[in-house]
Amino acid sequence: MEEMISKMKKIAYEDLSTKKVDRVIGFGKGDFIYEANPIFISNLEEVDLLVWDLFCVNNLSKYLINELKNYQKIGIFLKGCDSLGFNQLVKDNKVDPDNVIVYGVPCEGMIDPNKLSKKNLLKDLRYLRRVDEKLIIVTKQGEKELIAKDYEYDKCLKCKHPNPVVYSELLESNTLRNSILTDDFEEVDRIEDMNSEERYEYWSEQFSKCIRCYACRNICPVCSCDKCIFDNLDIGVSGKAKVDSEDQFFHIVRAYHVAGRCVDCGECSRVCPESIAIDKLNRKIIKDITEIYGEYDAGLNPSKSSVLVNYKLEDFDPFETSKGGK
Amino acid sequence: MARIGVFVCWCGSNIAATVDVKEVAKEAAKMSGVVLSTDYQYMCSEIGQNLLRNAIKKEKLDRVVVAACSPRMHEVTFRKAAELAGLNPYLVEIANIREHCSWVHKNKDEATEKAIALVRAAVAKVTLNQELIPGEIGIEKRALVIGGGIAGIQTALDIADAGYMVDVIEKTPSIGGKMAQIDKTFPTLDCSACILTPKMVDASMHPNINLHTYSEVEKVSGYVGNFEVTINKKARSVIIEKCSGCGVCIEKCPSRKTKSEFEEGLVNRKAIYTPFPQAVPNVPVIDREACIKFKTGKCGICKKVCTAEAIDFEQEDTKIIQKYGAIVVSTGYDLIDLAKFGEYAYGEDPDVITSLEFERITNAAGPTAGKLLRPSNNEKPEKVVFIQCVGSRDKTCRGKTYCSKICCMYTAKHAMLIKEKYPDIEVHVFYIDVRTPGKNFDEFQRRAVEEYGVNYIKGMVGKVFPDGDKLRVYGVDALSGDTIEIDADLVVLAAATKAKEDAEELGRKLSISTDTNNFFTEAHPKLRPVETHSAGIYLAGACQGPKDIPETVAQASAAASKAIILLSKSKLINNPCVAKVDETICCGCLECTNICPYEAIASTIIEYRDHGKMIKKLVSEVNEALCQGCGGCTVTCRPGAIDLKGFSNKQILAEVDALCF
Amino acid sequence: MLLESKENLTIDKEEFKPLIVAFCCNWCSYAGADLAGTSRLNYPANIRIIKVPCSCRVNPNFVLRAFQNGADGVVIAGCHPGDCHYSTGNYFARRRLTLFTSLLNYIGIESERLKVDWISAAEANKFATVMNDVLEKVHKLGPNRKLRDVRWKR
Amino acid sequence: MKYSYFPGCTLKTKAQELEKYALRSAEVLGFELEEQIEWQCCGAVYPLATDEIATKLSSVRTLASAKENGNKLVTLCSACHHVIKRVNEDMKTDKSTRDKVNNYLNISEDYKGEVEVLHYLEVLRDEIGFDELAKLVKNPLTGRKIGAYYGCLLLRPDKVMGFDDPENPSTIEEFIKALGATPVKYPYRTECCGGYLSLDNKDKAANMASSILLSASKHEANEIVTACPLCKYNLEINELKSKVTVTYFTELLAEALGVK
Amino acid sequence: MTRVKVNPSNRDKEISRIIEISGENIYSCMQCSKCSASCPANSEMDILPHQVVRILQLGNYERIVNSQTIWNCASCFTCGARCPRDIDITKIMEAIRLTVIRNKGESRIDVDELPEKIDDKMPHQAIVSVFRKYRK
Repeated sequence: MEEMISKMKKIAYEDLSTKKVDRVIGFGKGDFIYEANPIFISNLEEVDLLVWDLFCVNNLSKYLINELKNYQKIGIFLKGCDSLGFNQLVKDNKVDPDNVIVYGVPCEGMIDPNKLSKKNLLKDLRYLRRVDEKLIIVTKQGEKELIAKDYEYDKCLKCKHPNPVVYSELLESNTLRNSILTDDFEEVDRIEDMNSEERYEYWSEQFSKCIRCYACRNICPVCSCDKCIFDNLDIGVSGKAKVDSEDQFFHIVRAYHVAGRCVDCGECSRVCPESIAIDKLNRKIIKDITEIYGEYDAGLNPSKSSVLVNYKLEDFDPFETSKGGK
Repeated sequence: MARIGVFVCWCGSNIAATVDVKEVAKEAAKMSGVVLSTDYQYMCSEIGQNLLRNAIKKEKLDRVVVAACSPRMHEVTFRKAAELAGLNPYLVEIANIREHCSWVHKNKDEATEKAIALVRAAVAKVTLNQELIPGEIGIEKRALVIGGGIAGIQTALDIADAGYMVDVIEKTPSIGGKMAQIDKTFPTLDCSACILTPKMVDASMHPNINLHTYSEVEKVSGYVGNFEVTINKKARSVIIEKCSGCGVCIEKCPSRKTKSEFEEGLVNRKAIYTPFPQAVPNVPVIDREACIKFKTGKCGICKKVCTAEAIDFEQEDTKIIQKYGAIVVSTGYDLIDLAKFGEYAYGEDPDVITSLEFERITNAAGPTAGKLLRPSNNEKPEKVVFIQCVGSRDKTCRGKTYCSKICCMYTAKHAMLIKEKYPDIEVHVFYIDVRTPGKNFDEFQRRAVEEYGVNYIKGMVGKVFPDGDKLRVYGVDALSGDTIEIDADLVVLAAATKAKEDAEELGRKLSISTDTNNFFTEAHPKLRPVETHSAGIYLAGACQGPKDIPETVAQASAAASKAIILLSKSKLINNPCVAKVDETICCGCLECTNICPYEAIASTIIEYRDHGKMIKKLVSEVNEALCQGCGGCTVTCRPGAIDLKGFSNKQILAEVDALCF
Repeated sequence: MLLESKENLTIDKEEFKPLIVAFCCNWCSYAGADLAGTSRLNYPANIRIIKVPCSCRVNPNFVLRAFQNGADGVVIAGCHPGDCHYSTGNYFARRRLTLFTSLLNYIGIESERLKVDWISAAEANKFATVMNDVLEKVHKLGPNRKLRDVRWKR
Repeated sequence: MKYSYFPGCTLKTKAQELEKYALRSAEVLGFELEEQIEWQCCGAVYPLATDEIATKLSSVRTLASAKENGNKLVTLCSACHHVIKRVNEDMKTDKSTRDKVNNYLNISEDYKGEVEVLHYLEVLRDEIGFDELAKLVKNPLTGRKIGAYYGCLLLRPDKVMGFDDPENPSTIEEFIKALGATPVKYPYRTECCGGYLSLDNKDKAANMASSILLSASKHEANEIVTACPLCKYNLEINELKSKVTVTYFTELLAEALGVK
Repeated sequence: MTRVKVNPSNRDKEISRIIEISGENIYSCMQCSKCSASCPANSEMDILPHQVVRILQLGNYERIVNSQTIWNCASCFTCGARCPRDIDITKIMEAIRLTVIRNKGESRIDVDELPEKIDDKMPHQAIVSVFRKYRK
């Protein structure tokens, strides 16, 4: 970890001082030890603020949209999942890859402070380090060895791309973690197994928690419209009233808008202040796509068109009840 | 506030018997924006239309709803009437209370209630309608024909005779296509060359026809009336204008190892060659892959012997960019590769040949000068076996599911040609079904059996065993159940026809679709058989599906007349219900460009001022001339920036709301 | 009190007249509906048709709006795949709606309430059959309360 | 290179040469055939009925144990190869068979057709290479005219077996060429020898076998090689009528490699 | 010669059983008879393979099960390999055999018969095959 930090600082310092970039986006430490926040660096002296630890879960890619309005060339630290988002931003013409230097950071999985908190490990946390499958945690009470997997974010447990899929420079060429090859979609299956009443009840409860803060949308690297349909009352599609049907409308349409484009980074659920299971909607669509149209590959190739703007003559047809026409 | 007039039609008793039209008119009057609501027996009649026109003028109506029959019947009628009264025709909406209401429901109360709902939806929609003005496009008075076989030649001649310029693109060095290879044509057995070559000459001499042989379509852009096509003229290495066609270069060329495409590989040709003696243009071409000069730098004999100084080794591919109003695709077909049919020993034994090879062997201008000889030993065969349906009607990956259509007839023709020249040769034909619909076709095939003594056996051959200098053919007569074994000397396989390998690629360039077998898809299988879904692009011949010569020629003339109809117009009127981009909302993701079947959406960069700063922004842009108004783009657009005029998001939502009232 | 409300419910169910909003493409399904009319085929009056140029014009928003505002079922009908007037529109619609219907089902909307089918201009019988079928199934399910906007009157 | 190896019953009894020479040659060629522990008879014929499960179990056990060892599975006998390869395909592509079999077998990890099933000839062709094989030949069989006999089970159905062009194969001819002999292509090399018909309908099987031998001898082959014990049997009992001898391909291989 | 009664009701019973066991669509067949022409055992068959399929299409199950054809099929897969309609006729033959031998007491071969039919060179494989093909 320390090694990585010094690599990060070195490359940021070099590129800023040689004017290769005029801005660096990376992680800095927050108020608490379990917080890592995005930081934006133009001055060489700020380079020292860069950190890398087990809480750098934030997907920084979307900050590029705004930063590129004011800076010519930006260096950015991206993990595997972030790099998928980056590719989508490129695909949606939101980011010109020529103006970005991606420092690829292989990731070994991030730790969910909530999971630590549940085990009462958060309060006195002093230091956290990962050694392969083990988590070394130092609290006031002393050092303790835990199983890392028990404390990782759910999304990290299913990580398919621990290494960045696109980068200008890779800070560490070793893969730190094996990727999961086949997704089991077990949490989606569990909802599918319910009957429709139970499903509706489940989702109604989820959606009714929504306070329409739009954090899920704002963090999402594929929700990159200049003017979101939900911010455009003039268009007459949706209102802002706090009623169940509006909340349901918002969540269904949000999920549909990222269908085939969602990179499954899980940020939407992570940032949701009401802990709505937003990713279970996204992952349902990903599951369907995987089963019907083959391997899901959003974010892997910015030049390949996504599932919904593509078709095959022989696509599965769930609707055909009788042959007709030709 | 809108001033909407609602007119409820009785359609005699067609509507009025099931729908209480008075009640509908009464309810409509209460709807928001409606200033006039009335009913009449026959709105489409002269009197009804006058009623509408007068009301528009008198009541200063700015929008009209007619509750009547299906818009597919009389929308045009009422729009015209409104236009005559000075109202933009797109401010008229139809509520379909006949086909969708009075004719399908029995209960009067329910039908009336539904009619009111349908009128409410139409009123809600028309409130949001806007004046639409169709655009006009000019037409380039020139046609392009892709493919110079009999289909292309016929099309070009017809269009040229109508007085329009035509360019023909042919991939090979000569026009003529498959028909030039054929010996005789069924069902009349007249010589193919005798009827084709005069047409080839006509095409080359016609003042309105330009031939681009040894050329291919590289790129197509534009739209109906205004296509822009880039043609790649491959380097011929012979200057057409200088060549006198004397043929000395060919005679002296030392390279003789390349199989002749025209002779179906039965003999070799030189590196500099004309495909066949009657080729048009009668100018040789150098096959650079085979030419010694191009491979080693040494040789150049052709150049030395050419007194016309027509040989040019330095010639390069040239690009021609030309505008066309109409395009006819006539790229023809091929036979499938028989490598997968190992049981028939094609490729393994030289005496197993395809039907097209047989055409060459029996052709007086062919490699054997028309004598029927076995390729293995140049001897006359005693027994010839024809196998039909090799790869046709075949559901496996080896073949094609369709019937190739021409094989039954040409096999009967082949059998007869043998019997006529050599009555002593035994001829057997294995078939699954004999299919001979067509004028004088069945009579023709029966003649082969009844007069010429050709032995037709129902059943496919299981295997052809090469056995010494014989071919042992194992079959079964499906009718009698007898197993059959024939010691044949020559086996002719009627290989299935297939679409050209590059059909899909060409289809993509032209934005026309191909079916599962890669044949081009016609706009409607019955009523628009020579049109494609892309306006201004037509189909002729076997590129659309297997066809014989008479059908091909008929379709070629049909395609020509469609092209002529288009070219004869002075301008085209656009459908104004096209997509439109709100640049302030468009986020430039360009997903919409991916799904447009007409490539009507492109990207552009706009500049605008924001807080005193000029900002560049990538957005989508619709070419209204290309857009056909399907609206598919509107759904890909997440922020709702692209919308469809006449069927806008707001209009449809208003209809939904009104129906749920 | 309890008994009374129960009674009300049963009466409700008997009088339940489902509302079905059908989006039909102009070239095939709308024409198929016209032909059903010309052929005097019967289907219930609770089916209300909205004409769209192509099945690919149907935005999922429209479907959601219909459910919000009181539809008990929604039908989307287009040309058979391969027969689209615009060549490829229904292929895109097929993908979109495959995912969207599945998503709605996942949210808990009974799959019988959103029916997608391909109906050609010649298939008047199929049109009537599909409509009758949808209505029957929706009737069996009862009034739709899911996704409903409480502020809307119906 | 190490492979899991399934011998099959016949190779332990009537067709011992087929195995013996294969194992000896493998040693020379530098690969190891590790005989599976506790293998069971494959059943000799692939169960063609869609509703048969029990008759596929032994093949799946074999496959699952190869998967456990992390090896490709090699077979020698055409029949075993045919059965195991087709069952493997079922396990890969047919969900209902897969679920039923896995349910029944109750093995620790579901078997889903992961193992690659190779015939010994395929090992020679694809893993070692005939060019490489030719280099290792000590006693080239120069001058000998040998016909390949493929039979049915290696080739058909092509969709599953994927061994070679089912109508016009060339693998064994190339094999013969690699050993220095002259391959003889004769038309009947892919025809059926009569198979199990020889038990109940000896005359028919004799007929079918004789046509093959006649065809080979007409094309001047002196020997025929095969990979199937039943083919060998059927051809051999009719051998007398023609002058063609029938051997296993492995015997030929061992001879050329100098380990016979 | 008696007139054959086309019996479509058989489609509901034996014929659909055969379709089910074989997993093949017999109605795909268009009687090209390539299977029969390819069959190396056709000389021993009183009803040729393509006729078997045709007779199944007509629903005449009785005629099929009483024929020698199904017992002379060597399962060599040649028919299926060449069928242009992608029908695996071998599977149909097997299915017909199974409809017979799955019935109790309908085994085609008896264990007691074996010794006289086996010679000492005959491989195991042949015996196992026959057991699988001729009895259950």
